[in-house]
Amino acid sequence: MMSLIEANLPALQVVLPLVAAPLCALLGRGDRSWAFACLVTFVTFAVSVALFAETYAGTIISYRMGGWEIPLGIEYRVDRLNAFVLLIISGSAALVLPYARRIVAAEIPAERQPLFYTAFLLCITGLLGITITGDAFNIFVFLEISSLATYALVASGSWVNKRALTAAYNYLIMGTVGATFFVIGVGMLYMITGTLNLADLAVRIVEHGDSSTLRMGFVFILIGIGLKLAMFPLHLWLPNAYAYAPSAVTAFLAATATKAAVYVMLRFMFTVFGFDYEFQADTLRMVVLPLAVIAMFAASIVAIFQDNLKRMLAYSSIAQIGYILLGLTFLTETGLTASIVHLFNHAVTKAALFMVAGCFVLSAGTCSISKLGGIGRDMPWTTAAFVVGGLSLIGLPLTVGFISKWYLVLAALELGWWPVALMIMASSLLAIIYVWRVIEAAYLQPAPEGVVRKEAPLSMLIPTWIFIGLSIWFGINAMLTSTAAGRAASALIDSSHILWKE
Amino acid sequence: MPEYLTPALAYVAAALLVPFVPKGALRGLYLAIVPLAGILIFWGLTPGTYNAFNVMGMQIGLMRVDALSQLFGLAFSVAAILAALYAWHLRDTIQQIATLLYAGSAMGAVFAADLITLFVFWEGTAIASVFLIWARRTEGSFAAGMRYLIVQIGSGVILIAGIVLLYRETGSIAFTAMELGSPATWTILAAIGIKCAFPFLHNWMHDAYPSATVTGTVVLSIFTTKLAIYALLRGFPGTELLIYIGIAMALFPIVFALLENDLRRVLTYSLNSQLGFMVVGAGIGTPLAINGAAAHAVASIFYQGLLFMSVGAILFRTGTARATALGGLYRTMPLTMIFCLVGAASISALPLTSGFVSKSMILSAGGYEKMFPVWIALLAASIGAILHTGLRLPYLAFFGSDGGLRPKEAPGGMLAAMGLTAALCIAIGVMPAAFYALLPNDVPYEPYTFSHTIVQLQLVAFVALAFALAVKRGLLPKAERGIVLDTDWIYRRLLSAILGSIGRLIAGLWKGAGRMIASSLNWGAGIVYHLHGPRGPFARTWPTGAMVMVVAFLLGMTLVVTYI
Amino acid sequence: MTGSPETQSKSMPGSILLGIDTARGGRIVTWCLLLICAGLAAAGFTGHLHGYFEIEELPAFYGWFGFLVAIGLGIAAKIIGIFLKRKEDYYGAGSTNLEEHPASDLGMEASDA
Amino acid sequence: MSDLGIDLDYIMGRYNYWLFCILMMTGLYITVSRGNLIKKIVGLNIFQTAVFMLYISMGKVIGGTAPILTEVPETIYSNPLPHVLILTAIVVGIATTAVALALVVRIRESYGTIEEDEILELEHDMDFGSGAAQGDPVA
Repeated sequence: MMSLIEANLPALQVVLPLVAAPLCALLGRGDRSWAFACLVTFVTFAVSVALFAETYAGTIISYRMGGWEIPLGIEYRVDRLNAFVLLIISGSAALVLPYARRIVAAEIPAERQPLFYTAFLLCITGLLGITITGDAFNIFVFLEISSLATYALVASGSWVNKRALTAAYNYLIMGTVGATFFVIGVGMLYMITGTLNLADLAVRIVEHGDSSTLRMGFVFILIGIGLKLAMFPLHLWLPNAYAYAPSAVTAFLAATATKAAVYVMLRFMFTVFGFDYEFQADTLRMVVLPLAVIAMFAASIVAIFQDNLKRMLAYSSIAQIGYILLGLTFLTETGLTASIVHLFNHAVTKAALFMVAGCFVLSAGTCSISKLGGIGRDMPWTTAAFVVGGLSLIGLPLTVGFISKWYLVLAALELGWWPVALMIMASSLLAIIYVWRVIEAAYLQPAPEGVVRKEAPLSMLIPTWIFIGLSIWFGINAMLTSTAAGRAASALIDSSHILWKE
Repeated sequence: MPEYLTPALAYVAAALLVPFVPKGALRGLYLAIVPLAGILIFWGLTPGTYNAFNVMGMQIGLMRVDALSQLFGLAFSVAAILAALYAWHLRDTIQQIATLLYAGSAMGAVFAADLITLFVFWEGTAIASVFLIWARRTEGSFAAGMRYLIVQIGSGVILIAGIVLLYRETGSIAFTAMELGSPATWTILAAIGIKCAFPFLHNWMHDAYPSATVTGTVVLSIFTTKLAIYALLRGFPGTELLIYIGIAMALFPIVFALLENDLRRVLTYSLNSQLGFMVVGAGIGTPLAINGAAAHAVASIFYQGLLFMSVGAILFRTGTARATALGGLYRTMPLTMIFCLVGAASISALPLTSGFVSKSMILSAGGYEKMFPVWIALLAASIGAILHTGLRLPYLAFFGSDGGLRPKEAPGGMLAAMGLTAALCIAIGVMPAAFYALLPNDVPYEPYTFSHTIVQLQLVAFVALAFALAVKRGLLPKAERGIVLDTDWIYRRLLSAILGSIGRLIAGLWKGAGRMIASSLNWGAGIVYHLHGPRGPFARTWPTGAMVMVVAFLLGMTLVVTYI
Repeated sequence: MTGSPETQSKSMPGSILLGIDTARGGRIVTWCLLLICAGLAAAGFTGHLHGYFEIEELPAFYGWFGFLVAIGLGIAAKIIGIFLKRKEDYYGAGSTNLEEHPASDLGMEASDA
Repeated sequence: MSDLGIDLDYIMGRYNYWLFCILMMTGLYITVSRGNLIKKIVGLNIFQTAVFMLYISMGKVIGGTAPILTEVPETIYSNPLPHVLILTAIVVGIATTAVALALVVRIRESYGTIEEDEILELEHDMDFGSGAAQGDPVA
């Protein structure tokens, strides 16, 4: 039995939440569906841990779905990189779901809750599927599974604020356009190589040589995934979707959705395209690099002026994605390490911050910064969590934010890109401002008259503080994450054919 | 030895426990004992680096024990004990915790073998110490503390930038002597320079120290600047530039010290000038000069601390440190006066005091190297020190025109602390050999030659005569209520005027009148707000169509780029 | 100057020095200083003074150099003060220059202020 | 002919790509230009259909028949894989359309309109109108 489970771990990772999802809908109202969803995510997380442990040493697990031969059938392929991402996704889910019970009870009518958890599980399925699969078209399918579930999840915020509906609609249009671009790109690649397996694609693209179809495919995939991961001017769907989705959903999406998309980007850029041709690096550096830098500033400045805490954090996420993309465009091992480590670090920090926002919504009924005056006294633990998370967002030493920025600056300097390094530091200063605005409101402004605010319940505080704890723990003891990220980065660099590799 | 042990740990651990120790004598004792525990950790260890480990491929070393770090560690510890005694009367838990953390950070920084550890504790001193200013709990002290914090944190940020550059350059973060020349080392020097109060970087000190609490100022005077001197001695010994910086630093504060009315500010200027001597010593860089700088730093911790303590005692009893309100206090505070005079004698380098045995080393080092301009400038600076702190300060406080105040003598704890510090100043002056044995370099030096003694006595006596005449003839600036402009004018007036107008503008925009936005578009702030504010295109909810347009446009652009 | 410090003299511990801040006391101190200076200048000639520079060989160099520099510094400070001195409220109300030290941090027992 | 004039063979030989391009652009154009939320979805559908065409046409092998097993050994089959893929994609497309339409229904219930301009105006009022409270989740 055990060996059977062990042999089918990669399939279980995806199938478990997928099968659980409809069951969840059948369980009926209330806590039963929640408890079931929780249980499923815990098991899913355990599977991820097992996969991570198995691949940590460098083994690559190749799993044939349905037993078909590899280039023909769908392959699930787990290596260090996606094991790491799987861990982030299932770990976030396992922490967000326990957190979700109280806030979901407050935000969504009881009879809809089973469906909500069903969508949640489907979303997890999709994200895990994107990450684990080794087949380009399968990525598209899972991308759409997760996206469709996400549209529904975002729209379920409409019980609180009807704007969630338009946010979800916009997200749907943009997400569909993105996914379709992606599938066009995959089609182009299929046209020239006749395969959809990522590893196989990498080999055949080299054999095939440069062509305009390849270039087309490259651009369509870049833009398609760029849409999904909210690359700067393609981020327009994100702020409203994050701001009006139910708080638990926002926390989960912020930690995982864009991260999975970043993973796909990394996978395609390095493993599939592999930089055999000059144009790939040029496009990255001429398009993505400037956009990433603009994102760091433009989005941060918008965040400064936002009054809605969730929307502010959403814009901050766009800026943080800028950092991740920046690390990618360096095309060096340190740069990639920075990206991957920031993938994790930002997931942890942002999840915690959005959870804090959720706590505010639950207790104070608002997350408008101007109405949070003096909340530091009423909700000391929640607000303290925000302060620590905010420090991590700024990148203060002893928090994870510092680790990512350290690697990022290091990578920029390695290439001798002084201005970029300076800009990374300068944009951190903007983070100080928007974090400070909240701290100022929470501690220095008087509480509004006649408002009673209780500290958030433990079921929400504990997951929040676990994320905060992680962001401190991995900030002090960065060995595990940076080693894992470094290994994943070197594996990616090795799998690519970067011409100028020393 | 456990891997994470550093003297700083003892302080931090102790600081966490402070709230649980009952206030009063027990807590006073507790605070005085902590530094002893700190000494126990490093004392008697054979030189070497302890508690080293590897983080992210960088070699961290928490405890580097050698003569230099032990000397500063010991001096800081003793000074921390004396400061705890001085603050015996204090019942303010925040200040007590801040003092421990501050002293602990300084200790940690002194024993840091690598730059990252140095950086962490460097920022630690900044953050912990600001509470000593804020603890005054007035609007002015909050603002001053904020300015202080910004400068100090800024120093840390510059330091980390320098460290990153250095790491890039050399692949090492070890804290050893550096050669000025690369951007990395310049940046690090700038960071140290801020903490060290180099000219034009000095103003935080004169802004913040007089704004702290009675005991806070004493504690502040001990650590931050001496830590910077330590860092210079460790990182930039023999850097010629430091000689010139040091001379400027020794000379320019004299004028300010002579003009100032606030006695605590007089002392910060005199401290600034004394730091100049040490910087020159570090710049000369010969073994004797390094010894002199280290010795002078240690001596100055005590005599400057003693002076701050005595002025603090006056403030504590009278509620003011303004020279114009004081005078004639010798009647009722004779012990404080005597201790102050010991401090004054030390800073004047009177034989048999600590200043004599330490300052003369730096002058001699300059003399041996035949650096005439350096030597004569330092001589002039010594004269200035005799004048403004050796004579003017006690004169204004204890003699001079009677301000009519008849306060009680300082409380017992303060007297004990001042008495012990005074004894220490004299002990160092009387037994230089024992003191010299602690110095980093093994260079024979004898301060009490006939020549040295007699010329120094001549110098002090004639300056005293000049002072007496100048007071009589009105050749010295009168003590008047008022302030003296310093470089803080740049950021407190000029910059705040500029920022104030920008701030008002933004505040106006914030209120959100569309008219205002339109009329202020020409302003940069207006433009940013217009673009990024809640209604700006970056923040607006775009129509779906426009979003798709953006996507299509970007796709097209990227295709073009790819095909080029 | 106070009205009659003598009347309180018995109760004050520092009474030994009482009168030092009168004009007569000042004169005595000045004369004492003159005597000490003369003595030290003379002492300087009793033995050879080892210096590092030739200028130190000048008779009583430290004496007159110290005297002149001290006077010079005093005058320089006076002149510079004309340009740099400002009223205490120059930096506005929220400045420590202006505010009294908060009483909570003090122990102003028996102060006549 | 090939240098200066228009290479007709080149253009005609790739007519399926042109069709794909035109359909794609039409779809995108509708999505961009129409304010009606339903019409936008129609545009999106056309856009997706363009992709289906691209995939199916690239699976075509000249002279090939539909990929259904015949008894004749030398039969040339078209590539079946793109067809399979597109079957999946069509399902995905339908699901997307369904979710989108469901959303439009809800939007119509909540806002009383499905014209984007009007919705944006309503939302702008919610943000900046009198008594507006940003970030207040209670609408």
